[in-house]
Amino acid sequence: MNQPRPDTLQDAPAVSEPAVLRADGLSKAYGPITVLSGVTLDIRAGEVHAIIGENGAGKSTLMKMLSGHTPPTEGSLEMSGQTVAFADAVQAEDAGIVLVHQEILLAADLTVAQNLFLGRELSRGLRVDDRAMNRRTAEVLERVGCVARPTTRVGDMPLAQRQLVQIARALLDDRKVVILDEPTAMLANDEVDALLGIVRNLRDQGVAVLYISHRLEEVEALADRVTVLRDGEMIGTWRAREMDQRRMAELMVGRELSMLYPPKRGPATTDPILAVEDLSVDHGKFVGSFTARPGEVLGLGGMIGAGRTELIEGLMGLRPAQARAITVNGKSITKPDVQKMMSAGLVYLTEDRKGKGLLLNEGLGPNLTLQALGKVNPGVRLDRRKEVRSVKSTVQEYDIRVRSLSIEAGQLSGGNQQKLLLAKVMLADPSVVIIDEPTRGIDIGNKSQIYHFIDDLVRAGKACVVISSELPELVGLSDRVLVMRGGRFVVELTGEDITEQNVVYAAASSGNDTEGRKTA
Amino acid sequence: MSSAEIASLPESEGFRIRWADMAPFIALALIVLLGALINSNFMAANNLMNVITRSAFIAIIGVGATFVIATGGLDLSIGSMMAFVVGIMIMAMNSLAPQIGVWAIPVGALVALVVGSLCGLMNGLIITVGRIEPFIVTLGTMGIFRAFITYMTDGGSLSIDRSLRSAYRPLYFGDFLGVPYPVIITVVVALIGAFVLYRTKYGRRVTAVGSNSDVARFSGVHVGRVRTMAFVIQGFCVAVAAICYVPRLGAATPTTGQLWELQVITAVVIGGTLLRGGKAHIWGTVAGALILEVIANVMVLSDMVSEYLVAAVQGAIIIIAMLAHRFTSAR
Amino acid sequence: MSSAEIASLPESEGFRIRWADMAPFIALALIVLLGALINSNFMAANNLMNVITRSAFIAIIGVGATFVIATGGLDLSIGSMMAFVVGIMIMAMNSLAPQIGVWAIPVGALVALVVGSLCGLMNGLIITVGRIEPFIVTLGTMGIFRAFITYMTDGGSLSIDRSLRSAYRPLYFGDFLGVPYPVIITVVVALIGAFVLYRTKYGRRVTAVGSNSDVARFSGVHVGRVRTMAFVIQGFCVAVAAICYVPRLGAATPTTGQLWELQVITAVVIGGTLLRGGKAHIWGTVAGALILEVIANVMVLSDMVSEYLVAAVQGAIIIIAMLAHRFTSAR
Amino acid sequence: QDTEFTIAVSIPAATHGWTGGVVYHAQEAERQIEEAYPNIDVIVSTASSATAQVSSLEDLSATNELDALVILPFTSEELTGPVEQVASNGTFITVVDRGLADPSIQDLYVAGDNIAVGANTAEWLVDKLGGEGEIVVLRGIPTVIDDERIQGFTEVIDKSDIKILDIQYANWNQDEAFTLMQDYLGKYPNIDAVWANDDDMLLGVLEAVDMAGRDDVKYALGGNGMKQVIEMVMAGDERTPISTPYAPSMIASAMFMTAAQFAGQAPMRGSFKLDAPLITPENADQFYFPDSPF
Ligand SMILES: Nc1ncnc2c1ncn2[C@@H]1O[C@H](COP(=O)(O)OP(=O)(O)OP(=O)(O)O)[C@@H](O)[C@H]1O
Ligand SMILES: Nc1ncnc2c1ncn2[C@@H]1O[C@H](COP(=O)(O)OP(=O)(O)OP(=O)(O)O)[C@@H](O)[C@H]1O
Ligand SMILES: [Mg+2]
Ligand SMILES: [Mg+2]
Repeated sequence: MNQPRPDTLQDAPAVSEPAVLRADGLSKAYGPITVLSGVTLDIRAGEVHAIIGENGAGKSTLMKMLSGHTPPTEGSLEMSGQTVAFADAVQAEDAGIVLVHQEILLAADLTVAQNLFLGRELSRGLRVDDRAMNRRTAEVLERVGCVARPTTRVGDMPLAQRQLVQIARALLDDRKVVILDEPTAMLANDEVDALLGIVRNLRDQGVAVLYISHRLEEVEALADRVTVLRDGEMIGTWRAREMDQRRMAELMVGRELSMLYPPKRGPATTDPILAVEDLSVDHGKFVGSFTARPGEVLGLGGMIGAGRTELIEGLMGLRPAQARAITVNGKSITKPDVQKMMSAGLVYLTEDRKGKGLLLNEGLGPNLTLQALGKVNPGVRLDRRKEVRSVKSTVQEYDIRVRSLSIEAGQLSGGNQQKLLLAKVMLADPSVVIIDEPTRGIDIGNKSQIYHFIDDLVRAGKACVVISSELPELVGLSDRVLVMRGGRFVVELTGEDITEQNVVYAAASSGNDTEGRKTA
Repeated sequence: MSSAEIASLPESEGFRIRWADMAPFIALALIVLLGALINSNFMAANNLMNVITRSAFIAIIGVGATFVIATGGLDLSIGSMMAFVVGIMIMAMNSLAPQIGVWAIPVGALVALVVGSLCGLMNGLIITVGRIEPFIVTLGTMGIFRAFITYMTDGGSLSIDRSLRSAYRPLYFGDFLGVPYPVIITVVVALIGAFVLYRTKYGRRVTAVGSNSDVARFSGVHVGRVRTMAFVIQGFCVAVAAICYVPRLGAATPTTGQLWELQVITAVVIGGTLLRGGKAHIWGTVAGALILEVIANVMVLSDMVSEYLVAAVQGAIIIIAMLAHRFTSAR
Repeated sequence: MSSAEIASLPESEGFRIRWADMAPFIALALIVLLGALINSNFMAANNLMNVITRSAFIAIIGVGATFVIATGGLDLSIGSMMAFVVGIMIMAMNSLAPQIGVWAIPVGALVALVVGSLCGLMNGLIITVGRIEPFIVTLGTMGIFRAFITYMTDGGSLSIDRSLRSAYRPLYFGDFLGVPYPVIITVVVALIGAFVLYRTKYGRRVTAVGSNSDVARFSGVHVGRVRTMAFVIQGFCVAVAAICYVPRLGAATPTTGQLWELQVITAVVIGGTLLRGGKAHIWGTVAGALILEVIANVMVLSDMVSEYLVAAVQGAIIIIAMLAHRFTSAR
Repeated sequence: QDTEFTIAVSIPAATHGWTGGVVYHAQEAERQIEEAYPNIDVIVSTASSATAQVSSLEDLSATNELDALVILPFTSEELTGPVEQVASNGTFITVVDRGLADPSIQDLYVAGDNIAVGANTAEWLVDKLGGEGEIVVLRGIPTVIDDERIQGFTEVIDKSDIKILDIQYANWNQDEAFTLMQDYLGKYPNIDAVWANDDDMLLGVLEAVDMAGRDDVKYALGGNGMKQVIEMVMAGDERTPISTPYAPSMIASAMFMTAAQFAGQAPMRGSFKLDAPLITPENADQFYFPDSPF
């Protein structure tokens, strides 16, 4: 049976390419909890098919079923008319279907090339052919715009580069179906552009691409068709040119969206609550001075790899660092130390929620209260009832979509993990919050919620520092922006000057501050 | 999601998890059943009481080991540390006995607790400050403690003063309402251990550190301090075991506590605590200690195996018990 | 980032890693220096040759253990397995000697290799098929092998036939161009080990499994098979060590190979292999084995420490060596 | 004045009571010999296993001109070759306790008699029990010493009507002996006597019997002549009226005899077999060394 099938909605095209992959009534349940029900989908060669939906809608689950990572509880798959059942991801890959996970799944101790070729190493006789693998790896890395070397250990690379390595791995062989689950969540503009180019390229070569993203402008720019999921149900499939971002958002959320960014507060004139003077991290690799004032959002911009994360981790005492002076809330500290910083009222929300943010095997309660353990429990004893109460109120306040409160953090959808992480950090009731990539993996509806949340915080007299690689977010949110390049701040932008162009220009240009970090 | 929906979210899916936690107790029950079938003497109150009392040492030390292992550590020095603490305690008691009589016993016990905790502190500090694998550090201190006790006993034995013996004896051989003191002490230690592990902030941090130390660090947990403290708890538990141990034989020898570390770690792992850290079952450890002691007892009571092969059958039973509860609890 | 910057990027990183890899060799050099200072006889060619030759056993078994540990496993049964293999080998040789004379030696060696590999296979299968912690399984098989050798020797000892002794002796005591055979065998085993680990698909997968078994599984690596194979390699290496061991002592007893597992694991860890898996250093393991043997040798040569305290000083030296190379290589 | 002599002493490490005594006496003898003869240097080296003992032999002979070697071998078979190697350099060899597989290697042999330890105890027991009864036995660590004692014991017992109910390893460890005895007592309603093969284990056994309050156990015997047990014998204990000497001080005797070679006295060669007579209340004070740790 190789005949084309009509789409589920009337406004879909009547005839098109034949389906390379067809899902028929796929459902997934974990124990008594159904997370996805009755999804029927056609995936066609030479087409970019976007899947959109709120956090926890079931997008990743669906993709895992299509690529053999999880078996469906109900329903079946067909490839070119033949019913197939994949026992595991390897079989699916052999059949030409590959999934790039939303979360990083790489062996940290292996090099880039070793990860790329894991399980299918090239060899000459008994010997693995490292030279050939490194060469091929370098080619694919260049194709995806990753600057890493094939021989770098993956564990030593920044997250963004790891994400590119994952994508590179998927592109190593010729595929029929490439599934990208939020590939751009960790990438900044340049890399995103490069990736979009790659996706178009794949499509032109007749590959079917399934694309998940919460950045609707990407979907609009890229997709041929769009499928919307909501609460584990399939709402329908549309031709992309019949849709705009607004429509997509409405279909996802099921209601009209309010304004994305809250109005700006204007430059603050209060005394700084956080003042950092000559902070030097990793023995001078990353250096910076800055201040944050109550009532303002300070944005930190820069290209991926500029070193913003490292600088802040140093400030928190999570990396070797030294400063001339750091003043938080009137307390002065020279040798950063994470406990001192936190008790002074400074908290940091990591960009690496899986590796450094959440205990994936623990429940919601232990994760939520870990950082604020002392605040939640004044005595030695754990107040478990209070913990359950705060879990419940958090789930409500941050709109964490869970179907059971006894779920483990690792079983939450990516976006919901991010919300839990945000809640965890906020529970400590900080006066200065530093958030690294606040909306990574968050759907459009919740994004504005988080922006408003930050706005409330700042209006309540707290200070917020936001590191973001998403330019619209940085520009839309910040009252002041510091741009970092090569481990140093190069420009401060305020008011009208905060524009995407200015940030990009400062981040990329090699102005007078040319001392590259690693050159010398 | 509305608040009504949240309120109605199922909360105790915990039931399935608790079922898996039962595994060591089921294994224990099976082995007890086996024992009863093999030898009618096994179920004699006397025999059971002996076995339970004997398992106190491994269980008490195991409670400490559960903390260490839950943080992702490992302590190979416990057997030797126990011998060392016993030695110090006996020396302290003997030297005090002439002046303060039986009061030497509580003072000696106090000395033991302090020395045990300090030994643990030393292990913990070398590991966390020096950032060396616990395996290596505690293997080293294992040799050190063992050498010290050999030195203290001149290779022979170091006995407690006769004058203290009869006053101290009941702590092992006596009972309260029919329950032997070592059993009571074990239960108290396990209760306190369970309280600390499951109901206090510190316990929460122990599992957090064991399950992902980076996350713990980023959440402001003093990872090193939590780890070190676990070793101190371990040392303290060793000292408690030592206090129960001395009245039994009244002496320290260079073989005291030999290979107990392997038994203790086995008890902890059989009890359901993961060796890689992050998950801890105090009561499972106690069950694990009982399992080991019952297996050894059943081996002696049964007449079926050559004395040479006892170790083989013991090893096999442990593996089979683990396999059995893996395959029953997996489905 | 411009391409000029890219070109100048990591380069130096590889260097730093290699520097850290040197740590065990630096520690070895330090301890050798210490030995030379303490006793002038230490550097005698004769003494050094003895020490190096002797470290062959731990080094050869350590090569296998490096594989097991790199996959994230642990094998506590190696010492007993070694005794068991020695026992089987001697029995095989003795029973064949009357018929085939000295040919019994190669045949016996072959038997040893097969039996060793099968023992490893058994460990591996129980662990991977039964999904039980390697610690528990190999602790169980440790008891089993130990019991078997006790049974085979009737609690006494099992000696190789006198007629074979002189023909077999040179394998330990002889040399080729001045290099003792055990050293040659160690180098060959380590070379093969390094080749398999670093240059073959299988070796790649070993570290992948140890680093992140989920990722390995998704990538189509048969995780269980890789793990099992590592235990088989371990068994094979134990057999090779057994073949070198018999000509030295000529007998198996119930105490043969006792506690070797601890020495082997220590050598592997000192050598820079992580106990959690994912990283393996064959040559580091060899250096680790040498370090342990040199320390023991220095202890025998120096007359400074009371006999009772030898173990303490050994333990302390290991810890201090690790601390030293941590603090020198950390900066 | 004279030439310097070096005597190496290789003994097992102090892992349990008896070997602890050996180490103690060796160290004492070292001190005394070095004091008495300034031109003799004694090197004592302990080893925790047969392999380690072979290693230490290699080390000692590679780095010293050994004039004499006093060795208490871990096992006979395993040490024969290595000692032969040392002897081939012209070193005077004194073997203590266990003989080597090839007796021609040794110049001097100071032998304990482990078989006699077992046999003498058994004979006493057969006599006291009137040739019949039920007994249990605790073994040590599976080694030659243990094997020989058990062999000597069972050979005698087998000739009587005494029944050995059970025999298990307790590894020369007090704790394990206590545990094992508790289990024996639970298993057998009547036990006439128990033999623990070593006094260290005997202490554990006595504790278990006392705790169970069993008076069917008429005799509880050990061996080795441990200080505490000899005190009991001297005090005329009813349950433990005898012990068997297997004095760890034999190492000291061997060392003195060897030193005598080089101190100019008459050469000492040949075999000296130490008896294993019963220690009874009458002769116990001859076997009592209050300062020894053992
Ligand atoms: N192993 C599991 N056990 C229980 N529930 C699970 C498990 N894995 C996922 N879920 C649930 O399935 C639902 C769908 O998750 P999924 O990851 O597919 O969402 P998503 O659409 O990808 O969301 P996001 O945009 O946040 O990534 C979530 O409610 C999640 O909690
Ligand atoms: N182990 C490493 N080896 C090589 N380079 C590294 C390593 N760790 C970090 N870097 C470099 O450090 C810089 C900072 O990395 P990172 O991407 O975290 O910075 P960032 O400015 O926070 O970017 P992002 O926008 O992703 O937050 C990058 O140039 C990265 O390549
Ligand atoms: Mg998802
Ligand atoms: Mg970053």
